[in-house]
Amino acid sequence: MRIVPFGHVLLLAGLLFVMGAFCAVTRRNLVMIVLGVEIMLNAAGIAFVGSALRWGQLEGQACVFFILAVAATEVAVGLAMIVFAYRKTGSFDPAGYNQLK
Amino acid sequence: MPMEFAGFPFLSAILISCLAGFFIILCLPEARAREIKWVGAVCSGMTLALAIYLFFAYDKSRGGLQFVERVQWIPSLGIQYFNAADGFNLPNLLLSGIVFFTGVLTMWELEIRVKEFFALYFLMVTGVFGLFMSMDLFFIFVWYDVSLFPMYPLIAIWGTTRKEYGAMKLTLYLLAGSALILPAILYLFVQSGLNTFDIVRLMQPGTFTAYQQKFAFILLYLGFGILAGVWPFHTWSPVGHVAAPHGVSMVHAGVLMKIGAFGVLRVAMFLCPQGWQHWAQLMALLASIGIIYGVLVGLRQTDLKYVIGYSSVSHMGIVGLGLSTMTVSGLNGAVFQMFAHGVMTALLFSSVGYIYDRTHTKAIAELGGLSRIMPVASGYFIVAAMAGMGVPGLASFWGELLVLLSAFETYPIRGTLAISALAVSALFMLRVVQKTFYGPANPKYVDLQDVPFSLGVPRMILVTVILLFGFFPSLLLDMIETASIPFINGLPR
Amino acid sequence: MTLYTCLFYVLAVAIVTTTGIAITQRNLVHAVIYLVFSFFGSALLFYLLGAPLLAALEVIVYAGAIMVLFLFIIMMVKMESIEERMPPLGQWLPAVLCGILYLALGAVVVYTAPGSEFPLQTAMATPVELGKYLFQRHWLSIEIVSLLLLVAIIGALHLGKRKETGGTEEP
Amino acid sequence: MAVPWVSDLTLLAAILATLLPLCSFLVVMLFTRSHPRISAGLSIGAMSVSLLCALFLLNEHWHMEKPLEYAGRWLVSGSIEIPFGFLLDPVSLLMLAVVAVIGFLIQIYSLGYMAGDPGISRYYAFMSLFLWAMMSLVVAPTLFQLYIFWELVGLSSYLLIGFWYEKFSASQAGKKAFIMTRAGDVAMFLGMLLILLHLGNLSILEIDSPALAARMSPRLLTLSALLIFGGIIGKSAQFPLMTWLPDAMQGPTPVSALLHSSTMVAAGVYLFERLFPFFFFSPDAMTFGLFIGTLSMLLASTMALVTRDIKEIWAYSTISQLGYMIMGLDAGAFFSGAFHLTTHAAFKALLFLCSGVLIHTFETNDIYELGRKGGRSLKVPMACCCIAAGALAGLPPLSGFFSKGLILEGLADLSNPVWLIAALFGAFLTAYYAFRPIFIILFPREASGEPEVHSATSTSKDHSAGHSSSHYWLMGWPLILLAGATLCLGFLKAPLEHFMGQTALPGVKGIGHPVWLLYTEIILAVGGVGLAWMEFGRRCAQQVGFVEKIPALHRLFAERWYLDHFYGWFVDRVIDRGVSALFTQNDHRVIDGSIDGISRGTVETGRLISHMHLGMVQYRLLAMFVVMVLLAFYFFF
Repeated sequence: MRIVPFGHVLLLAGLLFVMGAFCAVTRRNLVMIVLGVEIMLNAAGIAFVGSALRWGQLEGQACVFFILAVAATEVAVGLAMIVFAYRKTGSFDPAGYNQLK
Repeated sequence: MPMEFAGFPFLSAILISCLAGFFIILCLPEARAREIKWVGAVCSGMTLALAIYLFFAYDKSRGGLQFVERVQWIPSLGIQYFNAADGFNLPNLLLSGIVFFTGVLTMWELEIRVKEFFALYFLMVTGVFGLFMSMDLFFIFVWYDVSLFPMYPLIAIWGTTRKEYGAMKLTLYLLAGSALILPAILYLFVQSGLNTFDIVRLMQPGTFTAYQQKFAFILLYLGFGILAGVWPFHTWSPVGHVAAPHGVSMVHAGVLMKIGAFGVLRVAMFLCPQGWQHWAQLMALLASIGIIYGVLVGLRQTDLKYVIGYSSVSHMGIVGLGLSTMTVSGLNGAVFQMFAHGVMTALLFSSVGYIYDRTHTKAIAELGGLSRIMPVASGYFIVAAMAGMGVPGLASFWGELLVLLSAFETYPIRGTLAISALAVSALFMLRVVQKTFYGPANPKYVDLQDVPFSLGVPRMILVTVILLFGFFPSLLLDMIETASIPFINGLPR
Repeated sequence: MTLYTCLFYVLAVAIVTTTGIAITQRNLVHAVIYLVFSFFGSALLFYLLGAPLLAALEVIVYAGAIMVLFLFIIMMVKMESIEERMPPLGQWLPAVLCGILYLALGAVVVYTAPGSEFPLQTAMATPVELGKYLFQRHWLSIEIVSLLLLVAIIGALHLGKRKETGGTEEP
Repeated sequence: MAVPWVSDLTLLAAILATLLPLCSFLVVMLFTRSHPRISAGLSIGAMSVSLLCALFLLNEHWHMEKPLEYAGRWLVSGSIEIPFGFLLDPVSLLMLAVVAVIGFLIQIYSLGYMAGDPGISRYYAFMSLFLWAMMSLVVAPTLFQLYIFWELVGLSSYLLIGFWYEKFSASQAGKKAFIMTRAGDVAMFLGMLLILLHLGNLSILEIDSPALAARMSPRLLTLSALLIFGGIIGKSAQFPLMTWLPDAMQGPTPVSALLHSSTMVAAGVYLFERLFPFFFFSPDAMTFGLFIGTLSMLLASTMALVTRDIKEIWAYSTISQLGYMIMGLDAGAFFSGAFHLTTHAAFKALLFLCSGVLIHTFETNDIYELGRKGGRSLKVPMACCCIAAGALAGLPPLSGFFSKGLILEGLADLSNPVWLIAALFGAFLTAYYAFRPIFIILFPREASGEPEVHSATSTSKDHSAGHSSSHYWLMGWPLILLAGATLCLGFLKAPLEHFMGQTALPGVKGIGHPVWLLYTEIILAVGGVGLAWMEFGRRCAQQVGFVEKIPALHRLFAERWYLDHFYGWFVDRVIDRGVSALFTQNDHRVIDGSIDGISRGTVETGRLISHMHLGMVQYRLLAMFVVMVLLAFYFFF
């Protein structure tokens, strides 16, 4: 049974990726930045799953598995750092973090 | 290390006496200002004596490079310590010696931070001497920067009017120049394929194609030209001269600007003669604009040192015009004018320095009638101003004469333009002389002393040099000709 | 046009819509909730594309654990009440431009690439197969990832520790 | 370089004559500045030796077949060779003698005139410099050497005119003189280069030979002649560069005497004499010169009609007499110009020296006031002054009559009568303005409605009376000698003509002698003197000249035909506030502006970039994103 052409899956993944990137780049809130990163990771996952089906290889799905693990790690550490930074500066605005400057 | 020395290394001795002065001064304690000045005088006197010796010991009948000193330094990159004297750099070495020595004597009355001043001063002059005598591109670049970077603290610390601005402007301009020179030098190094920075080897005909020469020449011309005050890259020079302390202004206008012109000659013209021929029209245009522009802008200045600064722009334009003519006389005139202008400007700054130290002003409107109060100091200035107008009997007349003559031959219209600047330059110099030295004496300054004999020594030396070479130009011209005739004859047609 | 095709497009629209709403929401809690829906959509898409194990993991890890963690943090520091500044023009304009460029580029590449019209056929990799595959081929990576998770836990603990009190136990 | 030449007595004399003043200049400047007596003695001693040498040379070579030329190498640069040497021929020998005589007399005179001045050493030093420059100019064998000393003459006259530098007008006048002559020099320099390019050297004898005309096209020849004539215009104060000369009287009077008679302004005419054959080859340049000479002669005469300053009157008369010389030379009458130059040197020096005595005694320049204070009481100067004025007016049998007559004869030979008529009209005016001040001083009118300011005149009179008696005869003797010269020089016309004609100069015409011209000249001169007598001399005269009765004309003449206004406007508005201001603005705004703009741009860029380094994660993300997109483009295209 045919589903869709492979290109459409890639387009969907690309669109999601751009949305995630947009979110990460423009939102003035650390949580939203991490959220954007999550969206981007998810987009990558979709592309991988699509490719796995395209070539009938399990390799793609294996990659998604690892991506999930990394995403979980990243969120755990990232959110901990956000909390830490919040305690230091009292703000979630990334523009406020310029103590290194 | 393979070495080659033709007899006692006199050229290195000059550098060593400069550096020795530098280190001795560094070792002396700050409080012993008197000793520091004496060390300065002795070391600079030694360089002058060596320069005079070289000038007269040079065998004019043989010509070519003499007093060669060559040590391989980094063979893998073809860098060598290679000094030599020829008809082009000996006048400049002599000039540097004279200006250096008189500059030290002019700063005899300095009282603040004497040690640092003289240390930096010596460092700067080391670079100047090194550049004039070096025949290795790499060392030329190194010496160029050595002579430049002490300028910034020298002006910014001991300067006067808008000193930070002047120092910054000067340094940035000149570093921009060196940013043009370095790529050009590296370009030539790479393109030659000889793996050497040796000018003598690189200047063999056929080393570079015409295109390469054109490209490298314009970079080198602009890079060194900035230092030579080529219009329109001249604005650093009046500002810098005004801001600098007098001794530094002397070296700066007297010698440092010559480095630029000398660099154009030694590096750009020697290595890229075809590029030179290609760009000569442009050089002549810029130079003749600079000549007339300098005097016209100088006409409106109200600060004594600005006036001198703009006259330097004009006179260096004459040097540039001479370099662009591609004739023996033009080259002779250019080198002669380098020498004459150096001595003349040094005298101007030296006498202004004396006047400024007494009156604490450089504004022409506030001075006036100084001839009555200090006739000798005024006399020095007036002699230098006369030299600046190109009065016969004073050194710069010959330089101007030869340059204008050959410029008129090569570029009639631009030559005419430059010659007509003679009238304006008279107007401009006489105006300054009249407003500063003539008229009733300003009562504010009536009690000031004239130059005592001891302080007059440097100025007297300069006046003597101006008169000597004014009456006997052959002394210098015969020397220059040993280099210029083979150079012009060796040009590819 | 099969049922699967319809399903794919419906899911795609749902994912894009919810994600779009999520990234533009000013209220963080709402944003996270919308994103949970987006991830549910992704999970269904995974299932459609023949990865049931991953679909399950997506729901459990992404929609479940990660998003809940977000909610937890947001509520813990009472972030809903914080006013978020609008990003400056110099920030979002390049982002939009780049995004558009990137999409355009992607579209061009996808449509000019030779294999893009390749129709995907339905297939299914059972969890058992995937599990076997993972542990046969990628056992070392699994170990490394587990180590990474461990490090992350310790790191999060360390970061979350309050200096003055000597630290509280953080989940 | 003189060693092998010493045996030659002629050369030794020439070297001594030209070099001694230089030595005295250097010695005075360097060593004896603070000892005025020694300085004066040195300077006069050097000058007297020069004088002897010059006279010896003139005597030795009274009969010469061809010019003597000595040259040593001075400077060689490529193809350009500048020798240094001497050219001794009748033209230079005569001029050398004239310069030496007048210079010597004036130096003696200065002993009295400058007594008590604090700058007397400087004065004598500059005088020596001046005479050295002029004498070396006279004997120069090449145009190069001539140009060098030409410049030095300009320089030293600048120094001497501005000698009393505390007076603003003096320093201003010196500056003006230098710059106006420099403007002419620029033209001359160009002309010189033009010749050099075609001839290969600048030897005067070669320029004068017909060979040059063969090498240059007629147009170039005319162009270079005109350019060199520009130098003459500047130096000899011809139209339009004439206004510096009247101002130059701000210097001490002996300086003016020297300047007006035999050195500075004479240098211009001398150059013309020197290059006479060269000019002769280009008829257009000759006509142009004739025009300029006539114009200057007439303009200066009109200016002299109205001024009240005695030195200014003589200054204008110098311009007009120089105009005569140039007319004579341009008419092709070589000897007339040279002869008039010689006689003029004598009587003009005399005029100035006499006025110098008057000014020195009465401390005023105004002719009316001089008369009122008793100028007639100084018998010797007034008598000499009358003789000189008579020579100036061209009254027989004084020298001026003969030389001016020669010029008129030369002009009469021309086909166009306009020049002759103009010259005759000028002769009439000359006689009139020469005797106007004489009559005013001799026959003063008491309080003729002139509101004069008698400020501090009585005290200054006492002051001058204190030392005048001892110095009076020091000043008197040169006057008497010069008056004698003025009286007899006219009768030396024939021997001098023979002397000058010895070395054959091309282009000298045989001059006819129409008798009616002689009578016309005498009648006009006497008429001019008579008109002056009618208006100023006789008992019931108003002492108001005919020009002064026409206010507009008077104003025009008194303002020097507004030439100075034009120059003032030109220098002030066009050069200073026009071009110069424009360039200065360009320097500040455009060049500095763009440089500062670049630096400001750099700083601004740095600030912009520093935004990215705020430690703001999002900018880095953005940058990564952008780079990624660009990389994608790079890889796919």
